Amino acid sequence: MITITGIKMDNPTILAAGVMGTTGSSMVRIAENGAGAVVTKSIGIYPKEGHPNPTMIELGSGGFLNAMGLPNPSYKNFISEIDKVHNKTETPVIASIFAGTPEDFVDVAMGLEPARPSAFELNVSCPHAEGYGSLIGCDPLAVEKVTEAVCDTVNVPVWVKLTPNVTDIVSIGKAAENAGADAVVAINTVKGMAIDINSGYPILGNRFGGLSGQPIKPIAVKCVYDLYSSLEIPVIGAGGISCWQDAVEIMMAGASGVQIGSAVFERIDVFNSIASGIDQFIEENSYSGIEDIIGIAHEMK
Amino acid sequence: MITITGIKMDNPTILAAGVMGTTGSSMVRIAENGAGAVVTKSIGIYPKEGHPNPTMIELGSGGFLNAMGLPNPSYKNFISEIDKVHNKTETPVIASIFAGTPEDFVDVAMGLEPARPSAFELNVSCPHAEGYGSLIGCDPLAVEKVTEAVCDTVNVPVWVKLTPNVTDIVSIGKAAENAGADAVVAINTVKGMAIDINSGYPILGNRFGGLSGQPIKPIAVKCVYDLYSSLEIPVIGAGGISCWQDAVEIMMAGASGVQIGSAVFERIDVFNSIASGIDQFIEENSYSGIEDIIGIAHEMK
Amino acid sequence: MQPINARIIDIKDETPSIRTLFFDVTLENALPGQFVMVWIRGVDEIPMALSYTNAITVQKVGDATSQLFELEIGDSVGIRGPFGNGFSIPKKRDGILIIAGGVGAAPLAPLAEFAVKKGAEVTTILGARTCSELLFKKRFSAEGDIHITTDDGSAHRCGFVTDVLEELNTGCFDMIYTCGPEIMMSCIFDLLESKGCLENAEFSMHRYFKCAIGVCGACCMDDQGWRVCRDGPVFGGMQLTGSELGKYKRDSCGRIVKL
Amino acid sequence: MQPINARIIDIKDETPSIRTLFFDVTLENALPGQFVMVWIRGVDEIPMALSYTNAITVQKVGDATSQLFELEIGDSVGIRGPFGNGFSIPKKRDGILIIAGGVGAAPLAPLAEFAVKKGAEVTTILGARTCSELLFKKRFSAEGDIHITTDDGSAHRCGFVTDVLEELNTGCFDMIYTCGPEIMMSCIFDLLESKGCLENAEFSMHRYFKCAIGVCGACCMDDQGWRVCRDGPVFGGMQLTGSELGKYKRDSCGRIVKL
Ligand SMILES: Cc1cc2nc3c(=O)[nH]c(=O)nc-3n(C[C@H](O)[C@H](O)[C@H](O)COP(=O)(O)OP(=O)(O)OC[C@H]3O[C@@H](n4cnc5c(N)ncnc54)[C@H](O)[C@@H]3O)c2cc1C
Ligand SMILES: Cc1cc2nc3c(=O)[nH]c(=O)nc-3n(C[C@H](O)[C@H](O)[C@H](O)COP(=O)(O)OP(=O)(O)OC[C@H]3O[C@@H](n4cnc5c(N)ncnc54)[C@H](O)[C@@H]3O)c2cc1C
Ligand SMILES: Cc1cc2nc3c(=O)[nH]c(=O)nc-3n(C[C@H](O)[C@H](O)[C@H](O)COP(=O)(O)O)c2cc1C
Ligand SMILES: Cc1cc2nc3c(=O)[nH]c(=O)nc-3n(C[C@H](O)[C@H](O)[C@H](O)COP(=O)(O)O)c2cc1C
Ligand code: FES
Ligand code: FES
Repeated sequence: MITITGIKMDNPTILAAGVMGTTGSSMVRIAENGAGAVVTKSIGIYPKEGHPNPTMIELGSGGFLNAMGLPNPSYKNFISEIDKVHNKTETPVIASIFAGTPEDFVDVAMGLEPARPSAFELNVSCPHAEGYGSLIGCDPLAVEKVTEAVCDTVNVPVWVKLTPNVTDIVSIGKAAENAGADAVVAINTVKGMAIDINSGYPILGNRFGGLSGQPIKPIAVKCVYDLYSSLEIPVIGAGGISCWQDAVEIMMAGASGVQIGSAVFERIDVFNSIASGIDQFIEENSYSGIEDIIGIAHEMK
Repeated sequence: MITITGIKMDNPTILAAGVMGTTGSSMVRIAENGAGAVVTKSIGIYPKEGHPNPTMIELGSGGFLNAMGLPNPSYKNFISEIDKVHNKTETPVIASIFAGTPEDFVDVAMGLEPARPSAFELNVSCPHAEGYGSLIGCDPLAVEKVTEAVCDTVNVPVWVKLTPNVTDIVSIGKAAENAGADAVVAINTVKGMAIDINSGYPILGNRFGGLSGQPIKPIAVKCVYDLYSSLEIPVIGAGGISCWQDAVEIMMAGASGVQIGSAVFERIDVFNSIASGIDQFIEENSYSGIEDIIGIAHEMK
Repeated sequence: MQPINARIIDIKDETPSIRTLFFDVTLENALPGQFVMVWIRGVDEIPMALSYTNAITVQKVGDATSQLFELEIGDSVGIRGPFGNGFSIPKKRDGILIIAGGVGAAPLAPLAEFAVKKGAEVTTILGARTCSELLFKKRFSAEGDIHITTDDGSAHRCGFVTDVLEELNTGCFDMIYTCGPEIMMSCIFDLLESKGCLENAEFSMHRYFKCAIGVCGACCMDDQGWRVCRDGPVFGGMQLTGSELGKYKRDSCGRIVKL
Repeated sequence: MQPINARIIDIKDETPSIRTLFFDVTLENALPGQFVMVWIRGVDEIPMALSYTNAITVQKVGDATSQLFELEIGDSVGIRGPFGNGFSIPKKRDGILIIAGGVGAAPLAPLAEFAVKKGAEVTTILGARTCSELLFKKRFSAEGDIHITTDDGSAHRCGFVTDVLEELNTGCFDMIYTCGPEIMMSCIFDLLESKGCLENAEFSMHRYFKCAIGVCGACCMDDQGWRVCRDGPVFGGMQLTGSELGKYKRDSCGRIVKL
């Protein structure tokens, strides 16, 4: 049992936003496969189809490119999906939300409050959604405004999800912290692109997208490490975590919890196996608990 | 035979800076293994030992982390190394240089002029060298000043090597272009880190470093694509190119030539095999030449 | 995997609204019931069953499928796959029943052929709106008994595949496989449930696919959260008990759409 | 590969300045002559030959090696490897000559043992500064004839390994292997060149290693650009003809340093 921003979780594995999080029943399934908490697909004001297919491809060697384009049924249609998770499990649900302005962020958050999410995760970091996402997430001032607006409105913890596609992720993290965020999540996908050499066409319907999976783990570890150095609030790690060793590594860099996205491609019970791997590691290495390893890399000099 | 910024090369493959480029004889060897041109290790004013070991590790699945720390013998001691390449091959040598100020950049460039490099490549993008590298490369104004200073001094083309670790690589590329650069090279390594979970120690002597190899190819393709959209000068691609398909892909994104670094790990004659693979692709697909595929992805809509 | 290039080497008009595109690539190891994502460059990428190891059979219903109808021999598409699980393989001497409705015959024809090769005995119920739309009649006929129904009675029996199914002694089949319009599969589901045959039945489902590799969650079905692209598209009858089958699906936004 | 954790399970003092560290990991498939990068966390990472499949034998010469001498049983280091090419494997009934100087005996002792296991006959010339610094005398003696020299004459013959080599009929050896101070190897090189035996000779070289995987170029030798870490550390005599051997090497900046 661990606690992150006051939310009690069976273990530090968390389903990452946008993966298997569009329906209540798939989130229930992930919870049953061991996730300590689940983050929903990012939800907005209006129903949104997202980008045309191809929206996601596997690149081989554990990497993926996606440009879903934030498809979502709108917060109105999503309340019942969250309700379902509450009805069937005890697992905390974190509602990921996105919008183009602080006001719209507030509307979505308020709209989802009836579903009693355990926290809100502000997606200001999607690298391929025109007008949303990293347009905000690259600008400390914009992040501050959005975060402040939501923090002022809701009574649950607010997590802010950061993009690595910036010169200085720490300044963005600090902006979130100063505005009242309870945690930051790092990282969202890394801007990337693939071209079909047979035709010359960019493969993704949106032409470019975000890189996820194993290739980005070293990038995520570095971001988490830097954020942990400079922030007071917890950092939650994400990016290429696919086995318990990866989870331990990013926790040693400073992550209080680990989000897992692309790795469900390999196995949907990756949560169970990572959670028990971490436990075993803690025990075999005579640490007294998970807290012992969080940020430990900073002490090794 | 192709020409990039006036430099005639047998083929578009170019040895990337910092890989097998510390001695004349190893550059000769790379030339003999088919490289159309070679870029030297980045050279500075004073001899520099670089960071303590470990300086480079293989991550598996084609990825590498390095933090060499720009070890180099200083330009004075490097002239003879470039001379050797001229004596033994016809292959163009591009001198990669780094420094902390425009004045020092100029000193290094002038110091290396006796070695008659075919071009200078300004390394303003090393993610793990205190005070050099990306400290400059993240700031359009600093890039402009350095580029201008060198362009005003030397009589050969100037290439500017860009870092992907910025919010907007295009603005940096434009700064270089405006200051007179003849080409940009994208990308240098992506900031990254790995931690040894047995001990909690960051593995690299410098704690963090730069990610190279296959994992960063989609990032490089996207950077090249964006730069090609906005710049008039040629873009030279680098980042995870390890087979002819990769080379064709990044050329379709807009690269006039391809730099190859980490892939020498697999085979040192990767240059030969990529060059002939490109030729065969051009022929089998009835393109009239390499120029036909450069940037072709931009037309596919 | 990234899409591989598939050049069209032959085109066969199967019915007025359905044609088969043959490719220069063969997915040797594809199982009957697996699908590919077909990328019409610059347009869309859509799921299509493999109707042969080197072909898809397309019904023109909207934008992407219409674009597929514009393609000519020599043109190319991108192909990712084979994806999904496929039907379970019939055993030697098994008696199996195939129920195909409309373009749902596409994954079932190779199953019929595969089953007979394995030594199973195949009976088919093939249905379509109208006579000219009966897909793969010859292929099914060549593999065993066939019962044909048309909604408008323009050929053989007028009515639905379920009419035939109702009359058959389903108990004598080791496996029952079906693919077709959801409303048809839903009726079959109810019927087989009432006959207590769900355990031997498999349904090939359609849902809106985005990633097609089991990550994004777009295709998930209630109530178990099955991913149609990955855990399916073929589901055993028991897996679908209490599911959304026949009741609703989700559109590309993830919104519930009543059937 | 990332470093694996190697815990010290035993420590053996071999000479006043040399000790062997035994690990709880065994690199079963390592060939004699291959090396590992030994990471003393927080300090440095340095190349070390494998003197056993689970051990390194370290001479204290500077910072990192001194730190290795501080380690105790139960302490750990990180290990990457085995790297490099290793010596070529002697064949059955081959007569081979091993010439070891100082800590250069480390990769050669396992070679002697391996060679005898393969059915080869081993003669060793073992040299050291002084009697107490003779490394692995017992291991070599157990595998065949041994000639011992000490620079100061404190044991056996006073002089250098080359004195013995000069007297031996090198023509009767199928292979000659050597590792030791570069000045020694350089003398051996010249001698074997004059005797026309370079084709049968192998030299295990030392250069400053950074990446150790053949990418950075720090360890390259003139004139062929051989990477000592990857194309070596073992080179055939012919490969070294016209090379920098015995003349100069490069420091960690890449500067030429005369020997
Ligand atoms: C596993 C599977 C196998 C299929 N096999 C075949 C086949 O062999 N032959 C055949 O003709 N059709 C098959 N389909 C259906 C086919 O994918 C749709 O007819 C096609 O996507 C329609 O695209 P459109 O742009 O022409 O039509 P649209 O006008 O875009 O849509 C018409 C309907 O097609 C469906 N559709 C559209 N896009 C998708 C998508 N990305 N994923 C799933 N459904 C979509 C939706 O239900 C939509 O309402 C299969 C579907 C699935 C899921
Ligand atoms: C392939 C190979 C196998 C070796 N095997 C052994 C062995 O079995 N036993 C043994 O005692 N020694 C061995 N060495 C030498 C050993 O690596 C050095 O003695 C050690 O690195 C010295 O480190 P230091 O910090 O103690 O000394 P320092 O004071 O740092 O340096 C002393 C000298 O050691 C060398 N050195 C330092 N760092 C490195 C480095 N990263 N790579 C290469 N040389 C370096 C330099 O020549 C330097 O002048 C081997 C070297 C190589 C290249
Ligand atoms: C298919 C897909 C959809 C995603 N959608 C969202 C999203 O809606 N909101 C969000 O904040 N992040 C989204 N992400 C990013 C992930 O939550 C995660 O930050 C990223 O993928 C890195 O983790 P991973 O390597 O474990 O996948 C998505 C990722 C993928 C692969
Ligand atoms: C060991 C190593 C050393 C490098 N040193 C330099 C350097 O000195 N100057 C520079 O501009 N880039 C340097 N780079 C970056 C490469 O030139 C190249 O931009 C990057 O590695 C991406 O290409 P790759 O994936 O083909 O290796 C180095 C890369 C590696 C792996
Ligand atoms: S379409 Fe993405 S999980 Fe099925
Ligand atoms: S040490 Fe890097 S190439 Fe040998």
